[in-house]
Amino acid sequence: MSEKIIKKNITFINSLKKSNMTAIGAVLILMIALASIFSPYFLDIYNLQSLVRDLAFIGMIGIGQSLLLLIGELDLSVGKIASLSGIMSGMMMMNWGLNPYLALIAGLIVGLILGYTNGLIITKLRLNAMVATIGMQGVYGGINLVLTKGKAITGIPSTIHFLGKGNLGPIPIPFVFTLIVLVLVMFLIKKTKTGRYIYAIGNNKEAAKILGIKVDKIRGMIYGMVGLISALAGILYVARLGSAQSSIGQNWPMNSIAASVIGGVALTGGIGNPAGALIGAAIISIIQNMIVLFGVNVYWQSAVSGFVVVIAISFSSLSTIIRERKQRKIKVTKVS
Amino acid sequence: MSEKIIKKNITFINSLKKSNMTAIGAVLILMIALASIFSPYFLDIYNLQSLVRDLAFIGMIGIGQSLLLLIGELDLSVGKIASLSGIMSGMMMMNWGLNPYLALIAGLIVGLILGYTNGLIITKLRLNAMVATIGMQGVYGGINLVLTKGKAITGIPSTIHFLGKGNLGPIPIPFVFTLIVLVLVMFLIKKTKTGRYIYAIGNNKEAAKILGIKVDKIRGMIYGMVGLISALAGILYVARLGSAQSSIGQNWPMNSIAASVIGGVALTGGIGNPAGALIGAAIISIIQNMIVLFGVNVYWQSAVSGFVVVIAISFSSLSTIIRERKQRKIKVTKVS
Amino acid sequence: SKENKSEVTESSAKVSKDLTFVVVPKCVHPWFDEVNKGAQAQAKALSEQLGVKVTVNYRAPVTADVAEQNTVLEQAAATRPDGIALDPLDYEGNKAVIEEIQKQGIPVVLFDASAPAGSGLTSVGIDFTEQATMASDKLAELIGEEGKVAVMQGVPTAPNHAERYQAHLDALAKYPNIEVIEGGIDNDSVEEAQSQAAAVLAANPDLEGYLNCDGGAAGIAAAVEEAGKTDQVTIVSIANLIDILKYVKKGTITGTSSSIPQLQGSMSVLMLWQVSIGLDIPKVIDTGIVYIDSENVDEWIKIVEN
Amino acid sequence: MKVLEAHNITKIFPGVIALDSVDVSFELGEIHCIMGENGAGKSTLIKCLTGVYEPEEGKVLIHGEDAIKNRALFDKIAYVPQEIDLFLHMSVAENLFLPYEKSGFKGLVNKEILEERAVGILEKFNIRVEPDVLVKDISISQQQLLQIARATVHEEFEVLMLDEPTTSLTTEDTQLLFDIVEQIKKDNKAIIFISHKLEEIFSLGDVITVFRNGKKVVYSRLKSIDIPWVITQMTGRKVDQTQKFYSTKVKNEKLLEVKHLTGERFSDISFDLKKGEILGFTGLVGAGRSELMQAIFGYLPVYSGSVELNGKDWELGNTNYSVKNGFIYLPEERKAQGILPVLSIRENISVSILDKLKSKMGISKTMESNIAQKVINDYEVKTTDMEKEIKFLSGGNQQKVIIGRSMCCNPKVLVFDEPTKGIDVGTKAEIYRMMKELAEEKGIGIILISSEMEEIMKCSNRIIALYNGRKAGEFDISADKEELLGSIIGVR
Ligand SMILES: Nc1ncnc2c1ncn2[C@@H]1O[C@H](COP(=O)(O)OP(=O)(O)OP(=O)(O)O)[C@@H](O)[C@H]1O
Ligand SMILES: Nc1ncnc2c1ncn2[C@@H]1O[C@H](COP(=O)(O)OP(=O)(O)OP(=O)(O)O)[C@@H](O)[C@H]1O
Ligand SMILES: O[C@@H]1[C@@H](O)[C@@H](O)CO[C@H]1O
Ligand SMILES: [Mg+2]
Ligand SMILES: [Mg+2]
Repeated sequence: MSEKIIKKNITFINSLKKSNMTAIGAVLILMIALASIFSPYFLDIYNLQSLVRDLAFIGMIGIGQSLLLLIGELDLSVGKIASLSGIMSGMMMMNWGLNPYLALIAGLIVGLILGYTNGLIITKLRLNAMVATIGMQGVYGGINLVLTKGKAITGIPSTIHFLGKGNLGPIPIPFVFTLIVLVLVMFLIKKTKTGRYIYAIGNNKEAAKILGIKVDKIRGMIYGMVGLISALAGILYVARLGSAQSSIGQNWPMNSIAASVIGGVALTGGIGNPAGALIGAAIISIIQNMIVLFGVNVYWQSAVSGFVVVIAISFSSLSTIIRERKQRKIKVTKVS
Repeated sequence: MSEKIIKKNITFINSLKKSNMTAIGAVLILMIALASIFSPYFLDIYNLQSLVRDLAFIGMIGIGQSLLLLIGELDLSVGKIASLSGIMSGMMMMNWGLNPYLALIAGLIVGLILGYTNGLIITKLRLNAMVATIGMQGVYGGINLVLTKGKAITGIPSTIHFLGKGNLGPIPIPFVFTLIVLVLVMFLIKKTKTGRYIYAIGNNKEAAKILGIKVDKIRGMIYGMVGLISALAGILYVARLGSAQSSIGQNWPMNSIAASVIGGVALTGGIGNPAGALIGAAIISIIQNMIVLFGVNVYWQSAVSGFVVVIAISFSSLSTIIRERKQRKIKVTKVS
Repeated sequence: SKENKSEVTESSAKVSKDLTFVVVPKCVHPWFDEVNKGAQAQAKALSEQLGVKVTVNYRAPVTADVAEQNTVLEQAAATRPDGIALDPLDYEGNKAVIEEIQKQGIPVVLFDASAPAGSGLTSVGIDFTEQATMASDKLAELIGEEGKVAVMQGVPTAPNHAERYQAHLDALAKYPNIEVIEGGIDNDSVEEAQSQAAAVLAANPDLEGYLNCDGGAAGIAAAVEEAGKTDQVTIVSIANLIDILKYVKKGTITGTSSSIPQLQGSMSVLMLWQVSIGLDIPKVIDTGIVYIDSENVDEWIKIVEN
Repeated sequence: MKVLEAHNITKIFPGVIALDSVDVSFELGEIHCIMGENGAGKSTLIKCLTGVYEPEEGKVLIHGEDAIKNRALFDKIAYVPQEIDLFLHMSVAENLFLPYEKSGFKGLVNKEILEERAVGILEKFNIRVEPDVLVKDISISQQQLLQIARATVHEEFEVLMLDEPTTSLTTEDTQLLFDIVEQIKKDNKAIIFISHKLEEIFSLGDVITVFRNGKKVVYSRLKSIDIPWVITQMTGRKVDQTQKFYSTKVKNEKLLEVKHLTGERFSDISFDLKKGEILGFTGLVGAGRSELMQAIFGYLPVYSGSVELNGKDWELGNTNYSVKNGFIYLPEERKAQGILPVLSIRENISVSILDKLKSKMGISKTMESNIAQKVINDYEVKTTDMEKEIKFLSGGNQQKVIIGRSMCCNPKVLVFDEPTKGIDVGTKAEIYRMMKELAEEKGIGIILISSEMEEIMKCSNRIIALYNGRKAGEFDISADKEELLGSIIGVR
């Protein structure tokens, strides 16, 4: 009986599935191609390295953020968590003279706690994630100011600078961490029960509850993880600058969300995967890099990058729309 | 038998139904009380006026934003629309020597167009509102920089300053506009077909389509309205400052969303109403005012206001949680 | 600082009532924290010499938004202070509110900004053009008046940053063998400075000098270090934020042309006090510019760090 | 022996006692049917027995132990909710086995193994899709079956609860389900079966409990009773099951004419509809009836072909145009396409007729309330008041509201897609009478999509059968059942 229909259906779906990923992959390739054609410096190893180093950070946060998007939530305080964690671990090194590595780990724990706090507030008080984290962004940013008055914490021991500045072979170390995070996260969501529960929650919270999935526990856990990942980005940035800055991470929340969506993660939950966020991050970073390489007038910068973001997220839906159009044509011609 | 329980129960529910509004109304009253008790300056007419003038703007944007939240979408570019509209109408006055009032109206039209552009992009290209407007925020902000290089447009004819600085009796004129906007918007959503359709769309887009509602047309229209309202806030600000500034409105997107949610509008669509956004805006402004009046250390400012936002949105859900607790108790006592 | 004290004693007219002044910066930013330090010190000094309680309230908008700054101004005025020192985000935008406040009989002085003609306001601060020109000339000298120089912009909506940018361009124009290129824009953020500078360095392998207009120079320094071009690229920066000073000490940043925020703070308060006791005050108080390099960096690190 | 007992359960919702001190118990190896009018409290009872709701009063005992105190006991219960409640963007296989433990998957999740194990189960339940297809892409009927399969894969369940499992199943699939249920019964498990279809109850059940207004009315062995008796117990009145409802005033005037229409999942369909006629559409799962109608209505794309209404060309792809011109479609998927969940019953009704409610001061609330009240009365919607959010109505009562709503905007053509899905016997007759009346009095052309052969044959003047998106036959009132059944499974 309806085998045929369904077969058609599957191939249809798969092609669609791919098209989103491929579409965006194509964009990435295209941009790289353009960049290398129009700027002799793009493929310059140093440029690539600093580019990759930049995208390592947006990418890392994006991967974290996409986990939250998968359950239909988000965290706008990731940037502040990153800087506060960085500042704290900086203080522990400089003011308490803690061993740098211990201090870094402490910084990670701080991030974990801040993120988990968000999770607790949101799940226990049943708050809307977006507005709650707008609030917490203020709180964490504030604590940061209270601690530092906005001053940078300088003199971070050079022993740990390599974590931010160094390369493993040609690959910038922060990006190595990003890849590690990606692998772990992908394993989590593809292979572990918790990971699949994340999708289940994102698809249908109520049904997930009825199945006995500990929805709130998992939600809280993810917020914690995102805090941890943000903190990792934060401390790596400290190592990169050799100083802890309270001002870092301002654009990370929006960029991480944009990156995820560009990479095909739906804000409605349950759709897409963190690898996409990394591609999205790459696209965003390349835009920014090209803008400067091409010597785009500084006043045009935000206009251009904003525009490209819109283009980028349009691709997947455009491919759908176009396909629909095509279909219609084909069918019509076939009949008439 | 359990009649008693039912009675209790019903009253509970009703109290809850209102509670979202009353709860938050209560918070407002409470804050006003606290402020007037602890600061001799709070009730000072001059302070009240500057406070009200201030909240007029967040309130106005909040009312607009809540319309989008009602259909389950949002616009993060409202701030940039406001400043760009202001800048453009400023340019028309100063550079083209257009009649100030005409220029203001032109500014409104600019806002309408920018907002509607968002709407078109989002509906036609089927984009996610949040990320699309993150992008457009960059675009509009960029255009703004390109036009002004960031410099303010000064020397706005004093004939129109009263629109921003003046008072009608004791009431700051911008707030008068906010009230007018509120009345119109409330009429729209409570009394007109379109208004009902807005709720229908927010509840269930598919069902709305099947009911024959022109979903995308209405969505586009609302984005246009929100653009218009933002522009109004923008040009009133020009009048208030006597100069058109590119930097205004940075916090308006987040504040307007926070205000709406504090006021009981759900980000998921279909729930709440714009009047709430105004209450929410009032709360936010009063927090900021108290911070200054009480001489809260500047470094604590953002921490405090962030914290209060979280508290504020907690109220409605808290009332629910408490109710459930109570219910359980009833049950237990009944059983034992 | 000594010379203020002497001034004070000269004009120690009898005042009995306690005094409260408000300092309103552009935003919460470490640079202004230095201003505040100076202001608080001056208040302390005055209290001691006058035997009345002189308090300085430091009220900052969270973001550098004229709207927000005006609100802070108005509401600070509502607390009926004896004077307000303001770093206007954009004088034209603040004008209205400033006038309202003055109408209420609250004296206002500006700092970190030049008072526009006709405003009748006293401004405590420096000439940003002079500050930037000093940086440019120093850089030119350091690179032997030839080579490629990048200039990074700050916050485009901050007039003083824009003024510095223009001044850099004008100053460098004097040197025919210096090629000026766009050095990106950092919006006073170290992070943005870092990634923008990195790309600029990549696009200009032959870059020799870097100038900037705000407090973000640490980002440029970090990028230069990452590029391993500390020997090739000479940085002369603006402002005396601690992370900048550390790079100066390290040598990545050769020198920084800095105003003296601490002095701006103390002079602002002093002026407000003089007005409060009915003295006339000069229209312009130039708090001077220092060029900080390996010579004097240590003492400045001391000043800023405590 | 008793495996599950409810003692004196009372569940209260704002203004409603959904369950009023109910005592009921369930035996292993027995199929226990539960019947009652829409809103009688059946689903609520199930939800209390599965731990989804906590009753205000009473105990739930599993093997004599209080399950509300020791919730782990609820694992002994497998539950198929009334509304389809799956994870749409996840694969069929995963939907089958989530959350894995209960279905015997330890450790990491392995896609291959999941899908391998799924194949057999999908076979058994006649769900003809690959295990890696996303659930959103399979038909409602398939989703329904999947939901049932899902409940049964949970190991060591002892009670299986089915809340109206057959509402979107075709006769064929229903039979299949019954065989499976019988099998489960043989494995000495208890089955609770809720349905509004009396034939099913009598062909499957051992015992029956009837509810009315949240109270338990009777308990009996099915052997010793008959259909009319049950109906009387449920409704308190008699309902003639044999009555026919087709229109007796079919005008010889073409109202709608569809020519060679092709779209997603249906192709080259031609038919016409006369004024005052009730035209039945029958077919199997995914036969394409809904798509066909949704396409004509303008909700789904049409690739080729044409449609005429009253001889005038009909604009396709524009639902607004359709509604404006009197073509109304009642969706099959009530939850996804029908209700506006958090709006009141009043607003859910008025939304389609706001033009009529215009007064100088905008929409007149009084007029609005009157119409809403009329619908509530006419269709016996069971609710405390018209301000109740519609999502709080029982499934059947939601359906009544939606039907009432579309009746309000006196249409030319009305498409009912599975209109009596989950409607109780009494109300069913009501709806049939309504359709007949509309056709005869107002000359409205009615298209009735139904998977219930009885319903189709009772109400249709003509019957069109679809098979795999193609027209497989056309019959008149005199058509006999066998012939019909033949054509819908594609044999001629
Ligand atoms: N969550 C809820 N909130 C408020 N009232 C509810 C809720 N759920 C059910 N009710 C009410 O409780 C009563 C019983 O509903 P229930 O769903 O159990 O009926 P049912 O017997 O399953 O009806 P149907 O045959 O239509 O499914 C109805 O009056 C309904 O309106
Ligand atoms: N084979 C299929 N693949 C994907 N989606 C389907 C398929 N069959 C049906 N659907 C979707 O499920 C909805 C309802 O399921 P249903 O079984 O009623 O399909 P249908 O085509 O309407 O068949 P019926 O003739 O029973 O209405 C349809 O409207 C369609 O959107
Ligand atoms: O260098 C500038 C200072 O002049 C002041 O404007 C504060 O911001 C810093 O970046
Ligand atoms: Mg039910
Ligand atoms: Mg169907």
